[in-house]
Amino acid sequence: MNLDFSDDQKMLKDQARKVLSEKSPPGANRAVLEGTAPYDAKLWAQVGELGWLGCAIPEAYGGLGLGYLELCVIAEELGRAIAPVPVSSSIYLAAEAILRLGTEEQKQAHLPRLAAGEVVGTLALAEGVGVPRPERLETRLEGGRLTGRKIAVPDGLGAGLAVVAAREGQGVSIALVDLSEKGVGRAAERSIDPSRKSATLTFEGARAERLGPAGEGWAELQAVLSRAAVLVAFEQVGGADACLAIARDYALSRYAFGRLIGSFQAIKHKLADMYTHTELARSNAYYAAWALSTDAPELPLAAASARVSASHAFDYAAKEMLQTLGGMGITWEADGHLYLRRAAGLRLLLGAPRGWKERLVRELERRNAA
Amino acid sequence: MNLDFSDDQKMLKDQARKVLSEKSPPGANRAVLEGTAPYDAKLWAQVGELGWLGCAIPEAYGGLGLGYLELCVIAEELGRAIAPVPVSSSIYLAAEAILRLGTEEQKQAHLPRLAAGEVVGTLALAEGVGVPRPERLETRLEGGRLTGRKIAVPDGLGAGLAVVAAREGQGVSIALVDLSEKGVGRAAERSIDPSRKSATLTFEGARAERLGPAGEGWAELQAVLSRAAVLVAFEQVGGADACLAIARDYALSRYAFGRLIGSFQAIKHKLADMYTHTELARSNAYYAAWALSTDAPELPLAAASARVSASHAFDYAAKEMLQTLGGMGITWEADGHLYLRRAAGLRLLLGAPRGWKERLVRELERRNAA
Amino acid sequence: MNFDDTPEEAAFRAEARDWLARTAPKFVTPGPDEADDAREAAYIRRAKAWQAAKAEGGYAAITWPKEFGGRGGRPIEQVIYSQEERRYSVPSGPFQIGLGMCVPTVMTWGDDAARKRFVGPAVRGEEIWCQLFSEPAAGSDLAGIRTRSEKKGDEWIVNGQKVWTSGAHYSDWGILVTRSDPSQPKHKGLTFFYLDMKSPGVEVRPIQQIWGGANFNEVYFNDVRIPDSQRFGAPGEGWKVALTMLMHERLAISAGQVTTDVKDFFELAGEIELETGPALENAAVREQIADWYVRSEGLKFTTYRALTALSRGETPGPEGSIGKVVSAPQLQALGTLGMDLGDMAGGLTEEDVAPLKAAFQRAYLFAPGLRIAGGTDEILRNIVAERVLGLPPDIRVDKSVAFNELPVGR
Amino acid sequence: MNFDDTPEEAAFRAEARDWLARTAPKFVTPGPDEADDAREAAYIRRAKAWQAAKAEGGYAAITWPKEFGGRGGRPIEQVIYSQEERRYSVPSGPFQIGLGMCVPTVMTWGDDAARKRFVGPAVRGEEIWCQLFSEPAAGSDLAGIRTRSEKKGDEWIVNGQKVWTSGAHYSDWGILVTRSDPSQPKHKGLTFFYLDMKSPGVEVRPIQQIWGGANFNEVYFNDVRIPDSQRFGAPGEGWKVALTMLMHERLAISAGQVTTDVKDFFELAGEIELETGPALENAAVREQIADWYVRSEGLKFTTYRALTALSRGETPGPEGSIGKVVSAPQLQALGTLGMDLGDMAGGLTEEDVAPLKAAFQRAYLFAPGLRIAGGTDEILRNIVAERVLGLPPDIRVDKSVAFNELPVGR
Repeated sequence: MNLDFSDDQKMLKDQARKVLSEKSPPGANRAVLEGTAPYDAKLWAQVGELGWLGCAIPEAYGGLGLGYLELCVIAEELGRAIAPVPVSSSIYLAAEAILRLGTEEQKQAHLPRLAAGEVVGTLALAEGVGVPRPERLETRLEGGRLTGRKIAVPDGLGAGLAVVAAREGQGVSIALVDLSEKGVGRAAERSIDPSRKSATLTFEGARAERLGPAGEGWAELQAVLSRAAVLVAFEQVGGADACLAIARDYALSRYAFGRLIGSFQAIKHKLADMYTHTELARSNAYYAAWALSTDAPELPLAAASARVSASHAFDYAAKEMLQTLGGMGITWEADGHLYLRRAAGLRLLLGAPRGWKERLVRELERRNAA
Repeated sequence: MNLDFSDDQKMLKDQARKVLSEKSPPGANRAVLEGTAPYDAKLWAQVGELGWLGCAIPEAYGGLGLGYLELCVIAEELGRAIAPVPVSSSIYLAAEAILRLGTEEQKQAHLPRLAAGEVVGTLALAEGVGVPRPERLETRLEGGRLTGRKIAVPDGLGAGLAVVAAREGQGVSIALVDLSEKGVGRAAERSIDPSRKSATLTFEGARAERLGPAGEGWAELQAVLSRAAVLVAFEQVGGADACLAIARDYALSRYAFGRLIGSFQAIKHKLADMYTHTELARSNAYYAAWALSTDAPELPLAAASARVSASHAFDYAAKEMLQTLGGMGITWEADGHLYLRRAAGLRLLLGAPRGWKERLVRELERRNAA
Repeated sequence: MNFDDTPEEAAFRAEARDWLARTAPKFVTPGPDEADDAREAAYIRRAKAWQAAKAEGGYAAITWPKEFGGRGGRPIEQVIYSQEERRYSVPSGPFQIGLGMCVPTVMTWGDDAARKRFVGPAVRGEEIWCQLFSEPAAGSDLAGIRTRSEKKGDEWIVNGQKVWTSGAHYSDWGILVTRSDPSQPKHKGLTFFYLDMKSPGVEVRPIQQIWGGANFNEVYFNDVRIPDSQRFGAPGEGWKVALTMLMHERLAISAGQVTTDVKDFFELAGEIELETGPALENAAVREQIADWYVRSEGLKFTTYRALTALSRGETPGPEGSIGKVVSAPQLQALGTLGMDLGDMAGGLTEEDVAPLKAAFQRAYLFAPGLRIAGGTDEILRNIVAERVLGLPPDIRVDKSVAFNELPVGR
Repeated sequence: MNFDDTPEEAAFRAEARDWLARTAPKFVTPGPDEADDAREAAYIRRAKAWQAAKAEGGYAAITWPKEFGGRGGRPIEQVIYSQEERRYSVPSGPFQIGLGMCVPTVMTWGDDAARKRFVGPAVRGEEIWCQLFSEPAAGSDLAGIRTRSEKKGDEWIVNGQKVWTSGAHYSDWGILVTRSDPSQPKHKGLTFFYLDMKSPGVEVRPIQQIWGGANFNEVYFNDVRIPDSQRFGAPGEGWKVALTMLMHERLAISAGQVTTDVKDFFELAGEIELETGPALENAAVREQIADWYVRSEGLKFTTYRALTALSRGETPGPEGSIGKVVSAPQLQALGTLGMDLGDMAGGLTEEDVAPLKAAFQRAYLFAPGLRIAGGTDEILRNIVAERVLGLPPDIRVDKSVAFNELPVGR
């Protein structure tokens, strides 16, 4: 039985934590949140230099080729630090899509730049509010030209390369677009978590290459989302853990009625519940990490479980952390809301939990039928 | 604004409470629960003598003709006393069905006996586990003869008269059967709340009269269930209130760690939540009582709201009352489980909350469309 | 049972409705943009004029005795008037705290001169009041305030900081609780004052909240001088004053609840598509709507029950204390699940994209404050448990200890 | 990461599996019908024989030192053995408390003579032990026990009542905590003993539980005489003994968790019809399944993480303490919602009608006890808060007061 990270992986994690506690304090998140920059460029450069972006990208394509477990521990620390950098969009989504679906040429062309952080990638799927469905996509890929409009593109304001879901013929294909091409428009969007800036992207016959076979992109997209769900779950677990630590610190330093507020059962039990939800999420995430790292057939089920569990844990932890902080928590100048916003951002990033619960049960049915 | 009972109604309620606290202590429930009698015959006789059964039955049919608000306050007290008598089956269901659907002759024949408690009525609908649906009923009414099998008939073990849903032609009719007729079989059932004994009824060509028009019984049945839901909600509110009182008394007399357990926030907040759920349920029940007593078009929506709210309140109150009682609560000889069982019994009596939530939203959609 | 007015109530309602129809439209406001000083100043001017008109019409303080500019009316009449006034978007906000809490305190604890000086101008909208109570280290534990007052001759010198003071920046007068003797146990060393908000040494700074609003303030006191004649109650006896004031606050807050709006969610669910089809056809969405609906309706009819008591001339029971502890967490859930329906695009706050002009995103950011203000979820459960159910108070370790010997943190 | 045994673990597992395959089938039992005395007696005989066989095979006390009849094995080996044993329905229950809690206490606190006399017979299944701890007035507050012991010469006279004693009716020996000095504060006046359960004056009465089981007992003591030589620890120092015993209990209980079974609900939902069609097609049912599934899986993998630590020779972290506080309320919800799927017929407990032989109805009645036994939901949250998160203990008012001056109720 070995459901834990190795000593080397734990060392990498400690190192990441140390680096981020210095380079990505809450103030770094706030600076992006309150500013107009799409992300923290300096932190992004450092993250690239440390090799974290290329952690799970093979050496042949400019990565370190360490593996997904290593990327998981880094994700947890990025989540804990609510780091204002586009790792999830660029690595978990764009690089993964290229790695899985790209031709050798495409991999050679794009992965080294993504691994080095020279370009930010993203995945553009939603075209409106509601759950995207293949038959309702209006963006079209025709003859290597992309036309349509995508909203809420994560980290879209700073991205240079987009993986885009588009109709082609009767099916859905995945297009790869250099966002500096002619015919690409970009508009900043306001959102619940401005510490990573999404954007609306418009394509008017923009040049695009196809990633993977024509018309069969939807299932592949789901596979990419599943893989990303595991990594985002680690970010969420890290975020939840950070909220618990903040609430605990406050409960151990704030007095009311002559006692530490952490001595009141209402607070103690609240924090115990935060701990419980977070530990359950962590355990589910570990299992999903195993499935991701071994490409196990259990991956879709494990990823959905991890995402549902971690989305709930971070949501609960962020809200009850604010509640523990009392009036302090609801001021703009205190840091609590940065976590509340990130919790919402990550919860929605790959689609809301409702859809993942549906996937989960579908996987259970499939397993049962087998 | 007048969303409260009148002074007269409150007096009736106080009187009912006094009578029941004497005649229907928890021991009365336990005697039926542990015994083989279908209900507490002595209490039933008293309830009949007091006129409670005929409360909302017109004087022309042997009732007192007071009205539904009066029946609501009595229902609350029956619920508080977890009275082991078949009032809900006989009055809220059977008498209501006859009152709404019966011919003048049928009313004259049956209502006076139901009002006096000379016969116990019931409504037989379910034929298996799961939600009954008209197209799946197998019990048939043909040429005045009933054939089929009904399970979980509430108070079925002691009933003498049954209102039975049955297929007739392409539709569903409602049949009225004297259970002493030839061709009627009856088998006792074990259930979660044996303080009112359900039964399986089998009909093998038993003589039956139709109640209301042929083939149009399903919608009428829903209307009867809606009306009953209001009255059962009052029983549930009474039951929840009783649980809160038991938990409160215990919290104010049990010491742990040198303090009354009622001084611990975990217990205080639990009881505050019990109170909150119960007050919300009470308020919803009051509104539904208004709708019932005035036959308002809002009745289906109000009844569904009252049922959903009250089922939740009693469920929560019963469970957390047991939790407050600790080890004491889980012994057979303590009374806690009598309430837990009744909570389950009433929750399922008219069908589980899930179906009522569906009705509620359907009514909202209807209102919105109008 | 019915939902009708009594004949007297109906007459009063007709009269108020008529007066409002004639008067209110002149004062209707698009609401303050509080980030914009100029617009706020205009809003305050409009609010003062509206209050003057209400005083003129006899609706400024319906339940107050006539000698104080009131109408000597019944509480149910105040409710009826408020129901009718709510049909117009009139600027009543700036006077709620003054007329709801501060001036009643003046009436109870002030001398004749103070009553004469302040009640009239407040009722007529000439002066706005604020309440200087909460502090950074005294939120749920209100008696834990640290703002110091020291007597020098006929004056008191005040130093310290208040927080969460609504409207401090446009108020003329404030009611202030201070600690005059830290060597006494916490409830014994408090002293109450009122003061001119333009007094030298008073500094008001707005607090920006996480949902963007800034209607609260921090108020700093640097050697502020207050004449002893502006003291309420005896020195050290301020807790008694506080208790009457808190009683007024509780009434005011339970009257001013935000109602969570399941209708918004219902509407959204009718418009939006999930993977499995329209959201409103999804059984989980439907059950969620039903659960919220029965809670919202339960609260509404709980209010109706309280109004019934008022209408009968009775005092409403303690049911009202459950309102916010139900509605605030429900608003929070509404916010989250409303965003969820938007799925990947659910986090957008652009009003032309986010359904209902981003109402759910706003709820997500506003609800945490609602769970805190006017009593946290936890304090409200304590109140229900203690005042309604009669359970024992929490064990108190701070009752008989000198205030300056109590442990302090942040 | 993987879910494999290390080579050493695999070797041990193979060996245990082989031994079990050869030995266990002879002892397999249909399980006790505890309402039936004759069947229980047969069950106990089978259990003793099985324990003897385990001792013979070297699996009776895997982690104990060889000198005590153990194998000197690693904790992970105990886990592996238990996993393998669980494949057979063998009668291990009656020895869990004795070997898990009582005999370890004998080993820690008894003298050489006691160890020599008791450890061997317990390991070999010749003697069964029970733990006489809880009392009607001492549940969550274990130190609140009132059973009196008074020293007379070389003996102690014991009077009082214990409750929730598993297996008292078939136990040979019991470990007993008493109050020897009520004038001391509650943790100071306790004294521990062991005693022959056939001692004159010991009376055992079964407690019927609400789900029908009766595996617990009340035990009454009427002038029971216990030799002073059967005392553990110094008089008045019993709390120290209790703490070591409670530590063993916690380990035993967290190992013996009931797993809530969302699979049962999934299966039921696949069979049952709702108004809107098959239950498993209902989105609300599906979300409920997903929510339960991720919690059950979360607990399972939390256990795997603890096993990983054991396998590495480390001590598992505090994660294990979350198990029951998650699984017990979930079992309760499963019971209710499983019955709900049956709708109007959901309350039937007839095993031929109620799905899964009335498993949901049983869960509904069993879960309340699970939320209490071995630490209530509330106590477990306190434990997580204090031991895992390091939050302060509750304010204690009973620490320095003489026990007989503490307030009493029921």
